[in-house]
Order: sequence, then C-alpha cells, then structure tokens
Amino acid sequence: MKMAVTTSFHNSGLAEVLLPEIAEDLDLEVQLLVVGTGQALKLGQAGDVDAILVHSRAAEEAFVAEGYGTHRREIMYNDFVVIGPQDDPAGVTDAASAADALQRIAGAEAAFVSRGDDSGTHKKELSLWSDAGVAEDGFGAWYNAVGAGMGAALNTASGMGAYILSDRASWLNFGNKGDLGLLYAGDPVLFNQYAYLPVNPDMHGHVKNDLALKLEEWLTSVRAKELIEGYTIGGETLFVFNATSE
Amino acid sequence: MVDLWSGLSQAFWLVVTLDAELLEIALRSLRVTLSALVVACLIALPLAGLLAVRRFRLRRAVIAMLNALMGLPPVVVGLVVYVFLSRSGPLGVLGLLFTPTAMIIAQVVIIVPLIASIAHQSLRELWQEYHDLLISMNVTQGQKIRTLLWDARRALLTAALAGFGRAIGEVGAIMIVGGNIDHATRVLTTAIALETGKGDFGLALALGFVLIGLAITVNIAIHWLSRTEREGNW
Amino acid sequence: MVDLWSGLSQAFWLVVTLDAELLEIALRSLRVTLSALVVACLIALPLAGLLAVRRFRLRRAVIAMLNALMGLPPVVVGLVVYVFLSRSGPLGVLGLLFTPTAMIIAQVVIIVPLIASIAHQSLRELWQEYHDLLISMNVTQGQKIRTLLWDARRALLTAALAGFGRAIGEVGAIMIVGGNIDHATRVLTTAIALETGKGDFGLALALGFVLIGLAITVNIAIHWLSRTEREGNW
Amino acid sequence: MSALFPLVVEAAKTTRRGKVLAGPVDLRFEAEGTTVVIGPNGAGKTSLLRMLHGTARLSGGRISWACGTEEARHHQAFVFQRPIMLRRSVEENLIYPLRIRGIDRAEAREKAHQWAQRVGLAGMMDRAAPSLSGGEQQKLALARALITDPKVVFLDEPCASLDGRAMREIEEVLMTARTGGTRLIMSTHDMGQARRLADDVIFLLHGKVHECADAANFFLTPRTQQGRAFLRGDIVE
Amino acid sequence: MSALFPLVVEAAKTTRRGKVLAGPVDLRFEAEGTTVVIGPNGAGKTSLLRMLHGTARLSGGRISWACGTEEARHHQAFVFQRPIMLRRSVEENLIYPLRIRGIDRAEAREKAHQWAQRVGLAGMMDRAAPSLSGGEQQKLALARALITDPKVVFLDEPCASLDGRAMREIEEVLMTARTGGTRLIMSTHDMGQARRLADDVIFLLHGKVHECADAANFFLTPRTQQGRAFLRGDIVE
Ligand SMILES: Nc1ncnc2c1ncn2[C@@H]1O[C@H](COP(=O)(O)OP(=O)(O)OP(=O)(O)O)[C@@H](O)[C@H]1O
Ligand SMILES: Nc1ncnc2c1ncn2[C@@H]1O[C@H](COP(=O)(O)OP(=O)(O)OP(=O)(O)O)[C@@H](O)[C@H]1O
Ligand SMILES: [Mg+2]
Ligand SMILES: [Mg+2]
Repeated sequence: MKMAVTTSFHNSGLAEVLLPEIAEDLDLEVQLLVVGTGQALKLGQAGDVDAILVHSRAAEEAFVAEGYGTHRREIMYNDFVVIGPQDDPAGVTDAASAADALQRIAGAEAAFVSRGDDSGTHKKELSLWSDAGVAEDGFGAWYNAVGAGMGAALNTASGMGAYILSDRASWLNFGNKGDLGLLYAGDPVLFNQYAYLPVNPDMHGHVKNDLALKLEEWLTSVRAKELIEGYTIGGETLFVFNATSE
Repeated sequence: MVDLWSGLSQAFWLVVTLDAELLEIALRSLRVTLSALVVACLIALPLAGLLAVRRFRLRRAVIAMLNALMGLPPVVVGLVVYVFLSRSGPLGVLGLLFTPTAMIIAQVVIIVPLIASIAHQSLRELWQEYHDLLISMNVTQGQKIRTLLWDARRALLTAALAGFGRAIGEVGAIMIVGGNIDHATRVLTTAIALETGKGDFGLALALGFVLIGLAITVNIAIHWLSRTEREGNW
Repeated sequence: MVDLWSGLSQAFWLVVTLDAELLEIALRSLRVTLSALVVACLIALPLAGLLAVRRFRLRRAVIAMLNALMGLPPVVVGLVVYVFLSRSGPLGVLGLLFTPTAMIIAQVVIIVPLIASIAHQSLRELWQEYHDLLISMNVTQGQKIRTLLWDARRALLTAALAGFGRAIGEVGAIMIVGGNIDHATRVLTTAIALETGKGDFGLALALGFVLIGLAITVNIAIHWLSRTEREGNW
Repeated sequence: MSALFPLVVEAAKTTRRGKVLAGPVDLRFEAEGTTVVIGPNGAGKTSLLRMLHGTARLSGGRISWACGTEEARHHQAFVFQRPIMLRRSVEENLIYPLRIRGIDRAEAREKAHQWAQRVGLAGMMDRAAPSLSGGEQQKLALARALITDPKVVFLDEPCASLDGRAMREIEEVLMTARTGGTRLIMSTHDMGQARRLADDVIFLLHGKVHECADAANFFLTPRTQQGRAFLRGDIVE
Repeated sequence: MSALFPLVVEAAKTTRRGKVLAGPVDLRFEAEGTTVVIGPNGAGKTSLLRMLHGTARLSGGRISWACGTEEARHHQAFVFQRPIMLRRSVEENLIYPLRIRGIDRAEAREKAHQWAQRVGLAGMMDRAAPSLSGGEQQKLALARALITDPKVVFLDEPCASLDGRAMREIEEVLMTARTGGTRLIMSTHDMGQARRLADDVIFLLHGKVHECADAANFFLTPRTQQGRAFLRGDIVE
C-alpha cells in the first residue's frame, strides 16, 4: 500500500524504525511518498495513495468533511521548538511563552526564517504569529519566507544566523551544523499532533482500504506505542504516543 | 567545506564497500535513464531528420518550438504527466503512477526536444552538403533521413549524450511522478533531494559524486566505443 | 485533468491582469537566467572555439568530460555552490548566499558544459571546412577562434538557446543556493515547486504555463531577430 | 518503359532571391547524342543543367519529359561540378545508388568493382571518399552516376581536374555510354573536349541560350559574333 | 626583410595513416620564376604543394627557408584545388587576409575593390561567396591569395574551371605577379598552360619527383620514358 507522509515525519527518522516492523508483523509493504502536507492531501483526494499521515488539523478535518477520507485518527504528537543563534540577540531564551518569544523576535527585528510553504509547520507558525499579535503585513525585511522543506529551511537559517520555528525531530536530526541553538520550547501550544487518514474507498474504488485499516490498527497498537516512545535521538524522546483505542 | 570532504569520503566508502542500497538506486537510475534515452532517440532522431530534409510550411515554427521546449521546466512536465497518470486522470486505469514507467515517460518528454534540437543542428549541416546529391539520386524521404542519420552518427552522439546527461541529473519531474518510494522508485537524484531536505548535505554530496562519476563513466565508455570503430576523420 | 484546465485558466487570468507578484518573479527569472546565459556564453563559446582549433594532449579527454558534465545534477551543483558560499565556506565573507548572484553562479556552472559541448559540435564542422584556409593564412589562434565563432553564429544560437532553456527551467540548484525567499530570490521555477508542495497543482501548472510561454517568446524573438539579418543560406 | 524523349523546355527559368540564374530558355532534346553546354564563367551552365535535371526549382515555364516527370527522374543522373562525396568509403559511395534502388548488396558490390576498375579506382575501395584527391573524387562521382545505367546523364565539367590520360579514358567511357543509348548533356570549358564529344552545342550567355547549333557547324562557323569571340577566348559582351 | 630563398627541401615526406602521400623529395627553389608541378591524378601534386607550404605535416626530412619558417609563413599564400570560401560576402572574403594583418578597414576595402576589378568580380562584392559559380569561386580564391602581395604563391590547379578568356586574364595576372618578383609554384593538368607559364617543371609520379627540369627542355625532350608517355596522354607506369 502507498501512504503519503509529510517531510517532517520522514525527516525524523521514525519511519525507518516503523516500516521494517510493519513489514514483519503485518507482512505489508508500506510505500512512503514523502511530500508536503498540501501535496499529501492532494494525493489523497486524487486517490493516488491509500492513506495519509499529516499534521495540520484544520486541513485534515476539511479532508474528511469533503468525503475524501473515511475518518481521522490521532496517533502521536511531538513539539515545535524555537531555534536561533546561540548569542540570542532577541533574548528568546527568557521568554515566558511562545507568543512572547515571537514578539521578542519581531521587536528586535532579528532575522527569522519561515518555511513559507503552507506545510503543517508553516501553518502552525502563522497561527503562533497571530497569537503573538504580529500581523502578517507587519513582517519586515527580517522575515524570510523560504518556501522549502524543514531541513533546507534549517540550513537556510543556519546560513543566515536567523531564528526559525522547527519541529523537534527535524532539529535533532539536523545535528546543528553552524551555531544555532534550541532557545525556547515547552509551551503546550507548540504541540504538534499527527493524524492518520485512510482514503475513502467510496470515492476511489481501487484504494486498498482493507490494508489501510490494518495499518491503522497496528499504528494504534501497544506494539507501535513501544516503538514510537522508544525512539530517541541523542537520548531525547521525540514523539508521544496518544492514540486512543477506538 | 566540511560537507564537501565528508561527502567525498562518504562517496569513496560507499563505492568501495559496494553499498547494497547505493547499488540498487544507482542501477535503477541507469535503467530508467537508459530506457528513456532509447525511447527518446527513437522519437527525436527521425524527427530531426524530417525537419532537416523536408520543407513544410510550419517548419521554422516547429524548430523554434523545439528550441523553446528544450526549456520545459521539469516540474511542469512532472505535473502534467502526473495529471494524466493520476487515478483521477484519463490514464489512471493503467496504474502507472509512482512506477519507474512513469519516470521514463516524464524523462522522455523532457529530453526529446533537447535531442531533436541538437541533432537537427548537425543534420542540417550535413544536409546542406548532401542536398544536391540526394535530390539528384531521386531518393525517398525515408532514405534521405536514414542516410543523414547514418553518416552523421558521430555528431548525433553528442545529442544523445546531452539527453542522457539531462535525464540522469533530472529530479523535479521524476520526484512528482515517481514519488521517490524506497525500493521502488528511488533513484540517485531523488535520494539526493531527500538527503538535502533532511539537511544531511554530506550524504547528499556523496550521492551526487557517485552520480557524476556514473555520468562520466558512461560518457567515456561511449566515446571509447565510438572511437574503436573510427576510420576516417569524420 | 481538472488541474490542467484550472491551470490554463489561472495562467490566462494571471497574465491578462498582469498580476504584480507574477510579474515580479517572472522578471526575476528572466534577469537571473539572462545574466547567467551571458556569463556562460562568455566562458563556453571561446572554450568551444579553443577545443575546435587547438590540438593538445588532453583534448579528447576534455571533450568527453564536457559531455559528461552536461549531466551535472543540478542539486549537486547547488550543494557545492552552497558549501562554497555559505558563511563557513571559503567565499562566505562575500555574503552571496541566498542572493540572485548565487543563483546566477549555480546556473552558470550548470549550463557552461552544455553550451560548450553543443557549440563545439558546430564549430568542429566549420573548422574542418576552414582548416586548410586559415592555417594557410597563418592566422593566430585567437583570430581562428573569432573567425569560427563569427561565421558559425547562427549555429551557436542553438547552443545558447539550449543553455537558456536549461537555465530557466532549472530548480534544484537555485532552490538550494537562492533559498526561494519571497521578494528576494523567488523565481518561477521555485514558486512552482512551492505550489506543488502545497498541493495547489492548479496554480503550479499556471505558473508553469507562464514559464513555458516566456521561454517560447524568448525563442521566437531570438529566431526572428536572427532572421532579419539573414543573407545567405548558412 | 516508355520513352523519356523528346524533352521539351518552354520558357523555363530558375531564379534565386529575385536574380535570374538561367532562362528563360526554349529547347528541345531528342533521344540520341551528346549536347555540350558552353559559355563563360557565370553564364548559367550549372544552373541550366540543374534546372533540366530538376534540382533547381523552376520559377517559370515548363520542362516536360515524354513520360512524365516522376518516371524521368528515376532514369537520370548528375555529376556535379564540385564532386559531392558521401562520408563513407569509396565502395559504399558506389553501392549507394544501387542500394537505393533495392538491388541486393552482393550484386551491388559486384557492379561497384567493375566500375571502380573502369575509372581506375580499383585499389582504393576501402578509402574514405572525402580523402581522395581532386581527380579521384571526380572519377568516383562519374562512376557513381553511371553505375545505375541512367538514360540521361548531366555532367557539369566532369573532367576539370583530370590528367590527360584519365580524361581520355573518361571520354571513352562517355562515348561507350552514348553508343549504348545514354543521352549526355554536359558542360565544359575545354573546347577540345567539346569538339571531340559534342553532337550539338548550346552556347549560353547571361543565362540565355545565345546560340544552339549542330556541333560541326558551330565550331566551324559560329553564327553570332559572341560565339566567335568566345571560341577565340576574347571578351564576350 | 631578409630573403626567403633559397628554399631547400631535403628528403621531406608527408604521410597519412602510414600511407606516403608525397616524398621523400629533395628540391631546391631559387628566388625567381614559376615552377609547374605536373603528374597524373593521385601523383601527389596537392600533397607536395601543401607540404612545401606547411599545411601538411612533415613526417620526415626537412624544409628550410633562408629566413626561418615563421617569417616565411607570413609571406606565403595558397590557392586550393577546391576553393574554400569563408561564409561571408565576396568583399569580406577579400578583406579578410588584410584585416588579419592589421590593415584598417578603409584601406582593405580599397584594395579589395581593385582586386575584384582585376579578376572580374567587381559586380558581386555583396554576394555570399559560397553561392558563387565554380569559376567565380576560383577567381575569388586567387584574388584573396594575391591581395597580400605574398612573396610565394602556391596554386593548385587554379584555372581548372575557368573559361578561355578568364584563364587568359588570370594567366596575365600571374605573369604580372611573377614579373613583380613573386615566386609561383603551381600544379596544373593543362599542358598548354604549363608550357605558357613554366620556367621549370617538376614531374611527379607516385609521390616522388620523377623528373625536374628546365621547362623548355622538358616539353621538347623529356628525359624519361614516363615523361614522354605522360605528355602524350598515355599510360604512365
Ligand atoms: N544562390 C545564388 N544566389 C545568387 N546568385 C547565384 C546563386 N547561385 C549562382 N548564382 C549566380 O548565377 C550565375 C550563374 O551561375 P552558374 O553556377 O550557373 O554559372 P556557370 O555557368 O556554371 O559558371 P562556371 O563556369 O563558373 O561554373 C553566376 O553569376 C552566379 O554567381
Ligand atoms: N587523408 C588521406 N588518407 C589517405 N590517402 C590520401 C589522403 N589524402 C590523399 N590521399 C592519397 O594520396 C595520393 C595523393 O593525393 P594528392 O591529392 O596529393 O594527389 P594529386 O596529385 O593532387 O591528384 P589530383 O590531380 O587528382 O588532384 C592520392 O592517391 C590520394 O588518394
Ligand atoms: Mg558551373
Ligand atoms: Mg590535387
């Protein structure tokens, strides 16, 4: 079966742990299509994949509402972190909340890199900006929308010595080339929920819904919970399993 | 610079240890690209011959168009091929999306104009030389084209190699229609894009160097093969 | 298929309403590519001339190498240029990363081998014709090269147009070195890649059609310009 | 096979970018003999031959073969002023027109060897044709034209770079062909050759037929003053 | 300027893929006169001239000009058997060798017009050179060779496709050049022309100098049997 996943999920490296186990347990070969969130939803709509695993709640709910997906099942979450230059010119380290951190960046007009690609991360970032009371048209030259994937955006930020909002997995995998540092994390609004959506077989008769359901069952099982919560990079746990058994 | 050295050393180790995964995607790269090249040549070379030999009203327009299509942005080609092959598209029933075949189709679309343009360029020169003779011999269009293609075969090599180069280094289109699926449609370029996306520039560069090495090997092999059958100085 | 029609109609409206943002990135595309083309031609054409005219020991190797480099994967070029221009790289102090200049550099690297290979192909033919005459006139190497370039100028056009096409449609390299930053380094191809990632295939296709239209316009304009000065049938 | 002749030319002319290269000419060729086209450089000899043969586009008038153009084109051959060599070996050059006509390779090679012998190229079958000497190329072009037994052969200064003996031999080959019923239409600057071969003469001037006469008459007593001047090697106005 | 002559050729030969095209030859040329190279097709006339001129690579022996090769190359010109036309207008073709020598455009055009007049191409200055007729191309090549006032001119069958009058005129041009001190070394198949122009004759056979003699003597009484046979137009063994 084919599953479209977002770049950030794939970049976390978790897929490489899960896929062999799935193949073993279910005798099921899952082919991953690593694309942007928008493109993943698009592939689902067209019926070119059997299921999608993304993290953009509003878009997901619309996807189900329009009948492209049968339902939405939350699997796990990780969190976003604010990355920036070690010397921290905007003083983000001392921020009280995520909104505060962003306000400080805007106030200092410190260079900031945005994914700018309409991905889950990007949407999250925009909503954080609006929470922080910084309107989109208030962005000055310090705000760089790069329109690229997470790894590439981190690289850009590292190249420019800029702040950036990243998911923790990508950040850890990035391995910090350059002099960036994790400056702020922990605000609950930064949680990043991943959800699994099987494509609706009523819309596309050829999708392998049975396999998709089998996979869903596995993803929400105890076995998956162990694997997901046991996955660490540099000693840090990345994902928190939060699937509810139906 | 660190990335560069790390890339070089990783490339070295990948190659000397004959890394199984590398071998798999490198072979897939070659297979896809060579298939695309063969198909593209079968289309482009006769087309170039026809354009050289035949005067028809829209000839100049077709040539200008071919030249322009050399600039077909791969991503757009990828999208268009995707739209056709997608389940909800007209050819969806064939189930070709996210298969090597889809990648071959996209590459063919990209390199046919390139090969045809460059080939036409050489054939035109030769045709100016042969024109009077072949017309005088009352040769059919097909025979003219075959004669030109045969006698210009060394020059056509450049055209084919340009096509090969373009195809093997191309990523935008095959990423969209192939999907970069591990063990199915992952080739060198999409693997490089993936590693770049992850920010692992060292590995990306290593794969890149392997790719360049592959391209150079193929080129030298072809040059060498075509030199052995060399007789005159054409 | 819906995407295709939506793309066409969006392209139409974007163009007729002269959408400001479209205009900005289209002009940037043109500026970057034309600059790269000029620089690349200044390097590649004399190089092609030299390879045609001068026999030196490594000549065949250089030619095979150029042919191979036609296949330089853009992503790899992007990475290498990135490594050099990045803050921690040897040219970091110039602060060129994520600027249009960096994109021009990457494009030049990509199209120089292409232009040089194709140009060399035509010049070689002409050189075979002129060889005896120019040697007999005791012409210097520089004069030989200039004579060849001038008398083959129409054929060199194909080479330049191939380079233009490759450069304007290229995305992998300029994405990495330019960063696709809005209002700074976003060009048509990177915008297309972005919209594709967003899943907005309609808009991506629309931009793609605009890009193709642009390429065709430039080609036809150049063909037309070069035809007005046409005298003989060479 | 129906007869090609008479070939009737009515007010035919060929132009290039508005400039008249040859014509308008009215001529009639019968089935037998050798016609020699003479005239100063740039008079239009090459253009006239090409027009008759059909490789130069007619921009006015008519050229009609008795059997229709399509069939006629099959039975013609042309030897160009500047030999055009296929970038192949001498043998491949000779074989080419036969293969085009569907004759099988073995038979074609057989014939190629006969003809190479006849024009004195027997020892060079494997040489690349473009590397032959000037005279050798002319011989090859001639053999390649005659190898298909055409009914009409156009020859544009076929002996310009041949040595004395080769010229004599080639003239013999042409004479044999003529006796065998091949119609020859050739141009030359060698008045000696013209006298030896011509049955009738076309004297061209500025693209037009200035005089068209029986060879014997023309060389003895040209009707026009220009004809006389040309034969003397004087200025022709 | 130091003297170019004598030109001494010692055991010089030129080969191509192992085959000897011409040589080994030993020759000595003095400063004055016209040398005519004759011999059957494929004898190596073109190869010999190209070797003397320096466009064919020497694969053995030595060719030494009195003043050194570099300077000598500056004062030579070559008219090829098959005229090589630059893909430019007639005028540009004539101007080219002058511009190469750094002469300014106005002066070069002036000279080009004079020479076009002399060889009878005055009316075609703006024509594309490759579209000229065969004879016109030969005239142009000749004018382009002589326009730089070279001290030595090599001519490879320069009159092969010229009409009677053009040939006479070109011969006059050559005679004038010779009187003006230009050394001419030419090949031809036209024995009449050889007799008219030659001061001495080199008779080539199979790439070797078979006979090298004073023109008057050679044409009256060739020393070798092959020489006699060649002049008669017989088989030369
Ligand atoms: N493409 C062309 N454009 C313009 N003029 C041309 C073209 N081709 C030939 N001519 C001119 O037409 C005239 C006739 O040319 P043609 O080749 O028929 O002469 P010709 O009689 O064969 O001369 P020659 O004896 O020198 O071969 C010449 O003056 C030539 O310059
Ligand atoms: N590149 C080559 N490779 C092999 N043989 C060659 C090459 N070029 C010339 N020859 C041969 O060398 C011999 C001498 O050639 P050359 O052109 O000097 O003859 P030539 O005396 O000028 O003859 P012509 O009177 O026909 O012009 C010929 O037999 C020719 O076929
Ligand atoms: Mg002629
Ligand atoms: Mg010769």
